[in-house]
Amino acid sequence: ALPALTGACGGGEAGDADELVVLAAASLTDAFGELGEVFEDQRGVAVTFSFGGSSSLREQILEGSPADVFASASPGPMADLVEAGAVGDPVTFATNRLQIVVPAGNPGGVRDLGDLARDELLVGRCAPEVPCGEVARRVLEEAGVDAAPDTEEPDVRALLVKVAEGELDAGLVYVTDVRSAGDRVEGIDLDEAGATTDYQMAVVAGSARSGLASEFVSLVRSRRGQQVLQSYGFSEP
Amino acid sequence: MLDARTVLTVGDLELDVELAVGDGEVVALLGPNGAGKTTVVRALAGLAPLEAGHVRVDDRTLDDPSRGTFVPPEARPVAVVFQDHLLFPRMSVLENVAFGLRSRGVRRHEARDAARAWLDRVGLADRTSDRPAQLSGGQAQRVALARALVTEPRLLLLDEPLAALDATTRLQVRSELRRHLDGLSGARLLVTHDPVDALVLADRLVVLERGRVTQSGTPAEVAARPASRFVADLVGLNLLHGAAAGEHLVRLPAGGELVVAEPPPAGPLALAIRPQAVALHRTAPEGSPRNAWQATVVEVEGSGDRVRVTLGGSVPLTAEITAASAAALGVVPGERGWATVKAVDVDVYPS
Amino acid sequence: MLDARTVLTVGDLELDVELAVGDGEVVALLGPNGAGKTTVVRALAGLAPLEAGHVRVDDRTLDDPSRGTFVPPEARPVAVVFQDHLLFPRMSVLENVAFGLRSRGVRRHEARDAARAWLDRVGLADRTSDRPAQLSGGQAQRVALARALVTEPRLLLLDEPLAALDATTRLQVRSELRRHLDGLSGARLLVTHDPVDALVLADRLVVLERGRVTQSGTPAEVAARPASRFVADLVGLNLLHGAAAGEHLVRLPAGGELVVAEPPPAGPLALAIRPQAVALHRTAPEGSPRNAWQATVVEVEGSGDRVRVTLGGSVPLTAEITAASAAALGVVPGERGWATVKAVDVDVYPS
Amino acid sequence: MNPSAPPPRREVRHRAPLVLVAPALLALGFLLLPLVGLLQRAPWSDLGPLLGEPIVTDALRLSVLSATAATVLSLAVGVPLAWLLARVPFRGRSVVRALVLLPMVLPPVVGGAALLFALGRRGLVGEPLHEATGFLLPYSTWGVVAANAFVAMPFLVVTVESGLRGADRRLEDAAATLGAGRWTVLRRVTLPGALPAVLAGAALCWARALGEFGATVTFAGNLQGRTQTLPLAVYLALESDREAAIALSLVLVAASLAVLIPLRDRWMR
Amino acid sequence: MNPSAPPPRREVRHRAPLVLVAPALLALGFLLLPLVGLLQRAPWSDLGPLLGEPIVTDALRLSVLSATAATVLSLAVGVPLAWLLARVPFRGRSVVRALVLLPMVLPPVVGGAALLFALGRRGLVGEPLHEATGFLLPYSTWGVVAANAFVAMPFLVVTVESGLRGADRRLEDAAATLGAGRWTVLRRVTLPGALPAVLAGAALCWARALGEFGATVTFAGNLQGRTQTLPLAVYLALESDREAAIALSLVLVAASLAVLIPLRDRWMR
Ligand SMILES: Nc1ncnc2c1ncn2[C@@H]1O[C@H](COP(=O)(O)OP(=O)(O)OP(=O)(O)O)[C@@H](O)[C@H]1O
Ligand SMILES: Nc1ncnc2c1ncn2[C@@H]1O[C@H](COP(=O)(O)OP(=O)(O)OP(=O)(O)O)[C@@H](O)[C@H]1O
Ligand SMILES: [Mg+2]
Ligand SMILES: [Mg+2]
Repeated sequence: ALPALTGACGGGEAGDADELVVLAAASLTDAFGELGEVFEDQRGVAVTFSFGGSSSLREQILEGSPADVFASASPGPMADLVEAGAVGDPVTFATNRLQIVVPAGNPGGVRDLGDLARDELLVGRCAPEVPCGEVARRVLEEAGVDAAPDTEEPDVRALLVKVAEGELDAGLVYVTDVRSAGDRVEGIDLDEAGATTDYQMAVVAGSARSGLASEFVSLVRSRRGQQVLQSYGFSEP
Repeated sequence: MLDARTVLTVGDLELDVELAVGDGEVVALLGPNGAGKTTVVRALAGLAPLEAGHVRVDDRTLDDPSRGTFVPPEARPVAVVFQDHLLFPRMSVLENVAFGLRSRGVRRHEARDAARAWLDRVGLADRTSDRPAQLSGGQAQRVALARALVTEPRLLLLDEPLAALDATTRLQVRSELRRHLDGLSGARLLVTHDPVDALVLADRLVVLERGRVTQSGTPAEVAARPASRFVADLVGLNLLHGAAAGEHLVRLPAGGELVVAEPPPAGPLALAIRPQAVALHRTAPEGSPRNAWQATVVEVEGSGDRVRVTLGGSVPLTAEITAASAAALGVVPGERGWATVKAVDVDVYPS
Repeated sequence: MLDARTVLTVGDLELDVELAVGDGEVVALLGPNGAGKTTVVRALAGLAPLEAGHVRVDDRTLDDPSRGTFVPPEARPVAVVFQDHLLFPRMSVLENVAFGLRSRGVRRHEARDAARAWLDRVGLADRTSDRPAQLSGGQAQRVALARALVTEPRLLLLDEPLAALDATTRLQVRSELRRHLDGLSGARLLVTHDPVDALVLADRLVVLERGRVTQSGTPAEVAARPASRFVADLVGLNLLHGAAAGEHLVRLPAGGELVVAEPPPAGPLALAIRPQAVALHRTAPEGSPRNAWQATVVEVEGSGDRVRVTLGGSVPLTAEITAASAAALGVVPGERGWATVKAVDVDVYPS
Repeated sequence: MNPSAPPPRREVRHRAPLVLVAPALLALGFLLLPLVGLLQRAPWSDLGPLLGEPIVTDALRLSVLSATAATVLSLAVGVPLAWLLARVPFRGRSVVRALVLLPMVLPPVVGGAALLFALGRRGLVGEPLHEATGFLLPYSTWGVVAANAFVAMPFLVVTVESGLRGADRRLEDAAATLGAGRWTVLRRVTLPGALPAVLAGAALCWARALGEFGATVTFAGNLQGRTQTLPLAVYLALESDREAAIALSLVLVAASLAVLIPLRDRWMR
Repeated sequence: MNPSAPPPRREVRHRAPLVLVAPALLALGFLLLPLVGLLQRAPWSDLGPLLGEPIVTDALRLSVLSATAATVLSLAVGVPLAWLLARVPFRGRSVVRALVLLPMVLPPVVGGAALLFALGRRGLVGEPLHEATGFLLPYSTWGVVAANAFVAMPFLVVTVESGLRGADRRLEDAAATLGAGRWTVLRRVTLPGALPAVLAGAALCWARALGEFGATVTFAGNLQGRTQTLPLAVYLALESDREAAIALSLVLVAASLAVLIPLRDRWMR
C-alpha cells in the first residue's frame, strides 16, 4: 500500500561516510524513494531522504543542518539558497505540468479552463505565492479566463483532499498530484503552453560527500532516472 | 415535624438512629466525638443517602430506600449550619447569607434586606462586604448561622452552631437563637457539646453513642439520671455503678459501700451524686451524714470561686467546694482526708 | 521563652499586643471574637509579617521590621494548632501527625512511631490509616493537636484546641494536655473561649479586646476583679460600674445605690458581685443584708441543679439560686421580687 | 480579594529554593530562546510598511476574530461538557474523556479532512445541512471558526474539568442544602471557585486557535479577507519571502501578547 | 479515597439539568462527529497488513517514545516553572506568563524555524554546543523530543499553574509551621492537592506532542526510524496513498486511546 514509504530506511547518525542525506520536496517522495534503492544497489551507499515542504527544507539548509543534496519543487527556494551560497549550481532535472483536477465522475461537467469561470462551481487553486499557484495564475491570464477562486490553497495536498472529497468541483494541480490521488479524482490535460514548473536540484555547499552527491544528481538526470520520474508523471526538462 | 429512622454505614460506624421532632420542638442531639451526630444531620439533609429507614418531614417522605424515594437536598425544606461553616469563599458575607433566599427565588434586594437584618442580629452588620477569608472563626460561625436561619425552613439542623463563640457573644447569640427558635413552627435539631446550650435551648435531649441512641428525655430527666459516663460528665454529676447489698446498702465494684435513703431495687444499679453534695473534712467527722470514708485527693481543678476535687479510693467521686474552704482545708493532690455524703443525696436507679 | 510585640493591621483591626511567656509557662489568650487572637498566633508563627514590633524566642529574633529581620515559618521553632485544623487532606492521619518530624529530618519509622504514640494519647490509635475527610470534627481536632504536640517546639501556639471535643474526651485530653505542657520547657500560648480550659491549663491569663491587651494576671486575679464585661461574663461574675457617692456608698449609672464594706476609692469604680451572693425573696426582707431592692426577673437559665436569674431594674445583676428555691419562689420572667446582697460581698476596685 | 482590606504593609520575600528555580529558568530559556532567535532574524525596517498592507491587516483581523469566536463557542459548550465529565458518573465516561483529546492527536491536515467528512458539502451532517439551507461551512469565515474550535476546544474542556475536580464538593453540598439546583451551584459556587482553571483553559484555547493552521487550511481553505488567517499568510510568505514571514509571525506574537498580558493580569491574581 | 471505607450502598442519581446536558452533548457531537467520518472512510482491510510495515511500527514507536520523553521533560522543568509563576511574585511576571503561551501561537513551521535559529548548527546555542561537543539536535531523535517539548510544554505549564492557584494556601502555611521548606511543601502538600491539574496538563502535553507535525519536520527533518514520527508518515502518505494516511491516523488515535484511557482512569477518580 505504501510504495513511497517502504523506500528509504535510516542508517546511523546523519553524516556517516556511507550515507547520503537528500532533502527533497514532498511531491518527489515516491519517485526518489525508488531512485534511492537504485542508487544503493549501484553504489552500495545508503540514501537517507528527508521529504518536506521546499520552504522548510530551505530553512534547514540555511540553518546548517547537514545535507548533501537538495531537490526543490520550484526555483524560488533554490534561488534563496544560491543567493546565500548554501548550495552549488542548481540544475533543472524535471518539470511538472498543470492539470485540471475534478472529482471522480466530474460532477461539475468541467471540460476546459473556461469552465473554471463558471460561478455555480466551487473552484480552487494554489495560492500565487506557491509555484503551482504562480503557474496557474499565468496560465489563466494567457487563456484570458478570470476565474475568481473560492480558495487559494497554500498546499497542493489540501487542494487535492477537497477535490477528492467533492468539496470542490475543480482545481488546478500538477499531473503528479492527480496520479497520486488515485481513482478518486480525474485529470483533464491543458493544451495551454507554459503550464509547467521546473524541479531543480543542487549539491549542498560544504557537503562531506559532494562526490557521491553529484553522482546521485547525475543518476536522477540519467535515462534511468528520467524513466522513473516519468513513470510518476514528471516530464523531461 | 420530623419523623426519621436513619440507617447507614460510614467507615466502620453503623448508624441506626430513630428521631422524632414535633413542630415547634427543639431536640438537642448530644454524644461523644464520632458518635454519628454529623452523619445523622447529613442524612436528614439528603447529603448521605439512607441504606434503610426513612426520613419524613410534615408527612412528606424525603428518603425511603424501600420505596426508592429520594428527594435531593436542594428540594428539601431544610437548612443546615455545618460544623465547619462551609461559607462560600468567593462571595461576600452578605451574598452568603442571601444565597438561600436567592436560590429559592426571592428577589435580590428583598433577599439582601433579610440577610442584612440577620447579620445585624448576630452582630456582624459591619462585615457585610467582607469575604469569609477575612472573618475570624467566631464571626464565620455566626455568618453560617445567619445563612441557615434566614431561610426559615421546616427542618432546621444546627451542628455545633455556637462552638467557636466567645463567652459574651455566646450569651447574646444563644438567647437570640432561643427567641428565634421559639418563633419557628418547624422541627429543629441541635447538635452540641455544651450542656448549657442543650439545657437552655432544647425541649428534649437525645444522647447518641456509637451510632445508637442511649438515652433521651427532658433535660431535667437526663441530667438527674445519666445513663452513661458521657452524660454524667456532661452534666457534671458523679455516676457510680453498684448492686444492692442490703436493705439500705449499695456495694460498689471498687469495694466501697454507700448507705442510701430508700431500699434499692434489685439488679445493676446506677448512683448519681451531685459534687456539691460531697463534703470534705480534715478529720473523721461526727454527726448526721450517713456516709463517711477516707479518700485521697487525685486532682484539683479551680473554676471561678469553686474548686472541683477528684477523689480516689474505694468511692471514686468528685467533690465541689468553695475556694475558701479548699484553702482552709489545704486540699492538694496526694493529701488524704475524709469525705461525707448524706444518704438522701445519693440518687439510686436501675442502670 | 517568648518576648513579642506584634503590631500589624488586618482589615480595619489595628493589632498591638505585647506578650511575654516564660519558659515552662502557659499563658492563655482570651478575648471576644475578632479581638485578634488568631492574628497574634499567625504573627508569632511567621504567617503574618509584623509591621512594627518584634518577635523573640529564646533571645533569637524571628521578626523585627526595624532591623529587617524575618525568619520564615519553616525556620521557626514553633508549632501551631490551627482553629480550623488544616489537616492535609491527601495524607493519612498518621502521615499528618508524622509530617512535622519528617520535614525536620527524623527518619520515617521513628517519626511514625512517635506519631502513633500521640494518636494513642488522644484516643485515635485505630484511625491512623484514615484520611482527614473520614474523621469527625472532634477527631480531626485531636489529630491537629497531636500533629503540633509531637514536634516538641520551643514555642507552642494552640488556637482553641479543644473547642470541638465532647465533655468526656475534653476532660481526658485536657488533663493529657496539661500533663504534657507541664513536661515541656518552651513557652506555650493557648487561645481559648472556655474559662475552665484557661483556669485549668494556664499559669497566666492575657485578655485581648479589639486588638489591645485589656487585662492580664493569674487566673485568680483576673477572675476576682474583671476589668471588662467580657471577663465578667467569662468567669460568671456580675460586673457593675459606678462612682463613690458617700463614705460607704456607690451610685450606679442606672440610678441604684449599693452599700459597700470599705470606703470606696475616688474616681470610676468597678464592682464585682458573685451571683451566688445575690439572694432573692418574695417579700421585703428584714435582717443583716445591707443592700435590698426590688427587682424584675428578666430571664431564667437553668443548668444542672442551679438556676441563674437575670434581674433588671436599677441594679442589673444575675443571681444564682438552687433549682429548689427557684421553684419555691416561683421565679419566672416578668415576676417582681426582692434581691439582697451583703455589703461584704460587693468587691470594689478602681476600673 | 477585598479592595477595602489594605495589602500587608510589608511584603516579606521568602527565598525561592534553587531546586525549583533552576529547572524553572531552564524551561523558560528553552521556551523563549527560539523567540529571541526569531527577533534576531526580524527585518525591523520592513515591519512598519508591512503592517499597512491590507493582506496583513485582513489576516490579523480574521485571526483574532475567529480565535475569539472559537473560544466563546468553546466556553459555551465546553464548560458544560467539562462539568458532565467531572460530576456526572455514567458508563464509558473514561472513554469519552479520552476521546475528547483526540482532535489534538490528529495531524492537522487529517483533522481538517475529518471535518470535511463531517461538515463538508458531502459530509455526514454537512450534506443534509447544505441541501436544506444551502449553508456551506468550508470557504466561509464560519468554517475557520469551526476548524479553530475543533482543534482548540479540547484544551479548554480538559483544563476546566481538572479545575472542577479540584473544587471542594462540600461547598456544593452546602449550596444544595440552601436550595440551589445544580445549574445554580455550578454558576455561583463551582465555577467561581474554578476560575483560575477556566481562565487558563480559555487562554490555552484562544492561543491554540490563533496559531491554528493545518486544519483551517484543509477545511476552510485560504482566501484573503474570508478564510486567510495570519498563520496561513505566514506560511505563504515563507514560500516567497522568508523575511516577511518572520515579520508576520512577530505580528502574530505581538497580537497574542497584547491580548493575553492584560487578560491574565486582570484575572490571574 | 480510603479503600477500607465501603462505598455508599446506594448510589442516588441526581438528574443532570438539561441546560447543562444539552450543550455538553452538542460539544461532544462536534468533537466526535469528524472521527466518525474518519472511521467511515477507513480502509479496514488494509489496517492489518499496514501495522506490520516496519515504517509504520518505526514511526509509531518513535512517536510514542518522543511524546513520552517530551512529557517527562516538560514535567521535570515545566512544573517548577508553573510553581514560579503561581507562587513567587516578581516584576514582569504577567509578561512571562503570556510569553510562555507563545510557542502555541507560532505557526508550526515558524516554530520549527525558530528552533533552528536557537538550537540549529548555526543557532544561538546550537552553534557553541555543536562546536564544543559535536552534538547536533536536528536529524536526531532528541531533535524530535525538543520540537515536541517546545510545542507541548506550554499546555502543561499553564494547566499546572492554574491548578497551583486553585490550591489552598492555608494548607501550605500549616505545612511551613511544621518545618517544611517550600520544596517539601510543593512535593508533599501542593502537588498532591493539584494532582488533577498536573495529570490534565500531562495528558494535554502528551497528546499535543503525539500529534505534533510542523515544528518537527522543520526542525528535526523527516528521516524514517530517526525523526519520522507518525504524523510525518501520515503527511507523506497523503502524497501517495490517502487511504493509508487515514489508516495511519487511526493508528495514532488508537495509540493515544490505549495510553490515555487507562492513565486517566487510574488517576482521575
Ligand atoms: N466519609 C467517611 N468515611 C469513613 N468514616 C467516616 C466518614 N465520615 C465519618 N466517618 C466516621 O463516622 C463516625 C461519625 O462521624 P460524625 O462526623 O458523624 O461524628 P460526630 O458525632 O459528628 O462527631 P463530632 O462530635 O466530633 O463532630 C466517625 O467515627 C467518623 O470517623
Ligand atoms: N485577611 C483579613 N482581611 C481582613 N480582615 C481580617 C483578615 N483576617 C482577620 N481579619 C479581621 O481581623 C480581626 C481579628 O481576626 P482574628 O481571627 O484574629 O480574631 P480572633 O480573635 O481569632 O477571633 P475568634 O475568637 O473568632 O477566632 C477580625 O475582625 C477579622 O475580621
Ligand atoms: Mg460532627
Ligand atoms: Mg481565632
